Amino acid sequence: MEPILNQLFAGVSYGSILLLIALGLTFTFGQMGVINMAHGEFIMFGAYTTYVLQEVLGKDQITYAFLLSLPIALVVAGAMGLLLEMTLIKRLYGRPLDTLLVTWGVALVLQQLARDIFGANNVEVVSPTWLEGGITVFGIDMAYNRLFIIGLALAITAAAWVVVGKLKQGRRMRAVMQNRQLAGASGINTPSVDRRTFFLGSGLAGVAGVAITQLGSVGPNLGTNYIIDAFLVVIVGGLGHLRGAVIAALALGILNSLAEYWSSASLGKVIVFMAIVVFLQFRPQGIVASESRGLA
Amino acid sequence: MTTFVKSFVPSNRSEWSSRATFVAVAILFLFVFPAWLSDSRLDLMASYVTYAIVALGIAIAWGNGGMLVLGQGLFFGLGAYCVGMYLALVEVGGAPNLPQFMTLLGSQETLPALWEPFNNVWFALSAAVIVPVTLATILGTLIFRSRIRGPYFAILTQALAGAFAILLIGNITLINGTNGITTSFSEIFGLSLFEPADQRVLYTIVVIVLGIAFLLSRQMLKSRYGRLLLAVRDAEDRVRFLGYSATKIKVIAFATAAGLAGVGGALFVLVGPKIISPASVGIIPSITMVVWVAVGGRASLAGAIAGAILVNTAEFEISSAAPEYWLYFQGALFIGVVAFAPKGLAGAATWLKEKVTSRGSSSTTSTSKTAEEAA
Amino acid sequence: MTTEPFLIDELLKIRGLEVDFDGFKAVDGVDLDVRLNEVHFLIGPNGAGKTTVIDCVTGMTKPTDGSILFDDVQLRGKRENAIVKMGIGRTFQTASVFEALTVEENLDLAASFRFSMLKLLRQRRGTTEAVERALEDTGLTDVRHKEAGTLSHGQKQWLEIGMLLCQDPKLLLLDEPVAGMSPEERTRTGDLIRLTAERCTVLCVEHDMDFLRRFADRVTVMDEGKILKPASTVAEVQADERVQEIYIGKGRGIEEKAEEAST
Amino acid sequence: MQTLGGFVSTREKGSRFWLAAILVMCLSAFVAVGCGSDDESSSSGSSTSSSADSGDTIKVGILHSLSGTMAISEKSVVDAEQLAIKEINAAGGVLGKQIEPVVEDGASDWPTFAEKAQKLISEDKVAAVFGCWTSASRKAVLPVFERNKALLYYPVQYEGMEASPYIFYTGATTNQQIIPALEYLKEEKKVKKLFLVGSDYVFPRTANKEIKLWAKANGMEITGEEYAPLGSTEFSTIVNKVKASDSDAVFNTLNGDSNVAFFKQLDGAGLPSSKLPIVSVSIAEDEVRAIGADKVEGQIVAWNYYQTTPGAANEKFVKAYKAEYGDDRVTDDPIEAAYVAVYLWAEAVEKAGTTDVEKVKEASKGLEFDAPEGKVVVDDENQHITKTARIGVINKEGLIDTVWESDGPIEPDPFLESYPWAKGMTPVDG
Repeated sequence: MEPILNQLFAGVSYGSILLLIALGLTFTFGQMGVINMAHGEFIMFGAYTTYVLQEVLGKDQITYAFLLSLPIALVVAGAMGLLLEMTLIKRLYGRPLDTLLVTWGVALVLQQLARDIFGANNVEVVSPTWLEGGITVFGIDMAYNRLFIIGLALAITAAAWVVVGKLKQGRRMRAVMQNRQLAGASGINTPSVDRRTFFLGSGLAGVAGVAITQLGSVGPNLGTNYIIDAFLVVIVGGLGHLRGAVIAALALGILNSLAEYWSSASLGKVIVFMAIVVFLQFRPQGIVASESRGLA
Repeated sequence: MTTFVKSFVPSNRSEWSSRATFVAVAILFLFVFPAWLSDSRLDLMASYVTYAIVALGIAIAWGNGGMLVLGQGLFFGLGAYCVGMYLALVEVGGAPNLPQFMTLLGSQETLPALWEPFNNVWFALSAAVIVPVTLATILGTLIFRSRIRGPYFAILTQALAGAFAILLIGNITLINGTNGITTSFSEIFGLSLFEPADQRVLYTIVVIVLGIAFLLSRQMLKSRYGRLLLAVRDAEDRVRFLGYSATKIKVIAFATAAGLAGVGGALFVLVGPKIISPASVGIIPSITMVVWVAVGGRASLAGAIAGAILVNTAEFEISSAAPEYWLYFQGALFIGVVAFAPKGLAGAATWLKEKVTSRGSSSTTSTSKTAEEAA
Repeated sequence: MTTEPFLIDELLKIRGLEVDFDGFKAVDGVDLDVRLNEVHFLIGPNGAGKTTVIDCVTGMTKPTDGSILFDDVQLRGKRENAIVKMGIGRTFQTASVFEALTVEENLDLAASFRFSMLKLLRQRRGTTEAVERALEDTGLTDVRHKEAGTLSHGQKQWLEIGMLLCQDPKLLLLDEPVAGMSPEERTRTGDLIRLTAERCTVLCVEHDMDFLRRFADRVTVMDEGKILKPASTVAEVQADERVQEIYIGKGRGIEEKAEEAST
Repeated sequence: MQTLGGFVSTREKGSRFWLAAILVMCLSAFVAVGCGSDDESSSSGSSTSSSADSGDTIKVGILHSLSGTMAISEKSVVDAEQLAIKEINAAGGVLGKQIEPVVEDGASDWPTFAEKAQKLISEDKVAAVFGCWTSASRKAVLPVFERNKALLYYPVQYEGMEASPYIFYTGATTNQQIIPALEYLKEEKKVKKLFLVGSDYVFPRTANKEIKLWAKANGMEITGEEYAPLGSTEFSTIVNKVKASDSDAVFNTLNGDSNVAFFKQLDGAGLPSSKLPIVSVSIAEDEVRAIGADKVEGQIVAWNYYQTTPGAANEKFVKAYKAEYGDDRVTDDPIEAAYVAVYLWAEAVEKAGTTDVEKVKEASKGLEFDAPEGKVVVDDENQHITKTARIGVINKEGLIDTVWESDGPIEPDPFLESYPWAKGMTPVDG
């Protein structure tokens, strides 16, 4: 039983990473119909933000550097997203497939940029001491860094829910998502809403990047490892639905770790993919059905 | 006899120019390149030609059918592995013998059942086409029937290619994992893959296969089916409410693209680096294949061919001259073409042509435009 | 009204139709009869569920309950293309034609809808009689080689109707065919519908009362997913107080429109 | 077939043209190929090395991944090779000529490696190529070098079971690295139960196959064998399995990025190196720099060279490397092996008096060189070099201290022919 419980915890933990990444995608992909393949590179730059701060503040201020990097990464990645939106994506609304390809080109450039700035080698991000180690509850080993990420995912999901559900900004976002022309006609400044949404969605990727520094290495290829899984979360969850994204992220995370446990890491991924294809046979619109007309 | 001769005289100007272009390009590939390029460069060109066959399929599915196929590496890989397995068996002298890596990595004493039929060249060659087509038909039916399209379809195909690469890597004792299948010496139909003279014959075969694939694809796009495919791309519901099965139409294009990718893959292991490994089938190579077609002009068959060959040539040259800049270049190329010149090279060619023959009668230019773009 | 003494063939018979979008009843227990060879109008304010009824008939939306009989055959559960092959054609609110293809190619594809895949893969040579007739009927002969994307809004609507005429349908469902048209275009569209009605039955969803007066044989009024007034003559409908009320009393609020657009 | 039917049956005028065009093209093309092939084939065979030293300089190729996932590891190796070339040139070059490196990018893509190898040989006419890191890239270029009778110097430890006549292997084969590490675990650490973790590719698979055979013969129990996809950073499942297995030690053949994630996550699960020793064969000083020394302090690694290896040759090498590329850079085993490779080739060329491949091969037999790792000798038969096995422990500064050393250099035995337990490896000669 213990191994299974441990696997469940691993699944929840992996799911919460996916959720952190997918949240940003839920905004940009779900609400704006923009397939941003450079989302993974925003994650990467979020992670490098932590590294830079740690180098600037010095190794004895690790906790500061780490906590400070959460908001700063949000701004850094958000600004990059904003720039991308204003220069390229703006021109491509209504051409979702082209956005996908263009942002992939952007991703290539950003990867090489990271390589040129920070070197091809991975860089070292030191964890704050309070995130090292872990506790064992009912035989489940829970590492502090994983607990932290789960908590962060929860907090950010809650914040996103408040923003989208309760605030004026969120209502505007939903209005634009449902009917761009109508929202524009009824006095909403749609380009401005687009920019803000994109800023937020990309910024969340940066925050996810900060979290990921606690698990693995920080290098130019960091983002590519997660991006496809995160897109699958958004697809399975349903277009632009927070609830769907949460359920899908956890489900995929848990399925992934259980499949890995009973088969092997490689086969696990294949099993998960097959499960997704089968699932979409029954619910092509995702876990949470969307009434808005899908992307063509 | 005169009618027979007459049948070679084209009926209109656009037909004239497309035939003349075809003959000119055929001469370029079949006579100029072999005379001009060194053995190794010609062998390399042969591998670009196999890429061009893959690109044709992408132009059909994506450019004309609106299905962004981001997982063509899967079908390319299936075709390539089918023939690769045959070549690996030839190298060790036929069926009961095990390819080298099996004894090195695994503990099999006998050839796995999966490998057994690939001892036959005809089986291997036909499987290289039939397996991708069948898989694409099944997957396509499942995906299109549940109305998964647009970016959803694109990301699913991408994940598919990723999963396939992982599966190959994971099955190391069966299919040699990351290393993939390479041969140091092998032959097919008595043609050695490593003798320059035989390589030239293989090059010619590959070019001719491309020519046939091009003509068949062209025919397909010019038919009513081709129009229907454009119709599905632009207004799928309308097609469905005209009484057609949009699923069927899309599956045929998807399966055709898969088949062409399979053919390309099957030929790919015979020429150029003569290696097939997961590195050639995963997510990144699959997107790269779309880059070729985007650069060439997504809806244009001729553009797809030109794109595949030019992008690969450019990659080879630029990455030699300045490896650190190739990624920047590739990224910029992609951004520039997709965002600002979605018609790619083909669009540029049409524009140029219209500039030159600016006084064509307006009605014929508009009708022939889509047909030309398709060709 | 279901028991009329003199039986006129009811081509389309809808009973107890119900559509539920996640708890929202877009169509709630609708009965509707369309008689052979009539021009039947379905009217009602925005969000009344008119288009949803058409969507159900053509298989685009799956009803939660009820039956749809066409020529005494149950349509529920059939695929869209099978329904078309039974002889039901439809247009969309915004004209849906193949913009990258020429007018002629548009019509030709519509006319070839019974071809096998093998036949479709052959190259097209010349045009069929049905296509020529549709070109004539819709008055698009002059622009036959133009790409459909370059046509005016009205021409696109006519092309779409022309495409359906090529298919020789028994029942034609038109979804707001004159929305956004100039008065002259409306007249031409009306004439086209009249011409169409000589060959098949027409069910038309429309807002425009003036247009309805001129061309309708019978009218059914819907409101909030229910039948407000079953099939009646134009005069009866115009005299009905409730109908006047929903048309004058209810403002076309922006929220409702947004809701409709997003469903 | 459907399209074919449609194509052929159309009686449209045009199709006859296309059919005829194809037929004519086919025929004439084959005729042309048939005529052209005779003179082509004769000229292409053995002309590779003749022009390598005909000018004022001697060209050599450097073929590593400068982009893609493997660039992380391979860039430092390129630096080492460039350094060696610079030093040799400063000392007068070889045969009185300057060495001119031609650098090509393999882009972490195996077909690209093969293409670029072919280009270096047939177009740049290089005298030798220094290159490759992964086994897959080496396997991809191997036929190219054998076919063209050209030379490759391969600088990385690998899984063995290979001895191409046209490759010199300056990294360790398994009996110079893995077997000593296992013996160290058995003798010094008294390990009874060993867990195997590796990236899912050829080196870990082959290494683990050997380890399992060795364990069987030496009474050690293998408690688990897990592989992660290359580049994977999610290890919770494997960490759980390691934990559940109750092993004494882990033998780690993970590659690159994955190590960082694996160690961080092991640490998080309460398995620091003090509790569970991990022997790694793919982590050198360069990787430690990226992982963070505190994460791996006290971990055991097995190599043939460390930056701290004593000796004048090494002091000189480390000093030169840091002077060239910066004080924060470190040297490690593959870097040193790449550096040695260039010197071995240069010495052999001097000895042979020519860059002709066959003569260089002949001159290399038994060639000795005073390398930073100590004196190495090129094996007559398998073209590997002798190497001293060194087990090290990672220290606070991220450098590695040697804690155990083999008695002198070990003879390379890529096919493990001198080990009775290794019969199951059934070597196949290539």
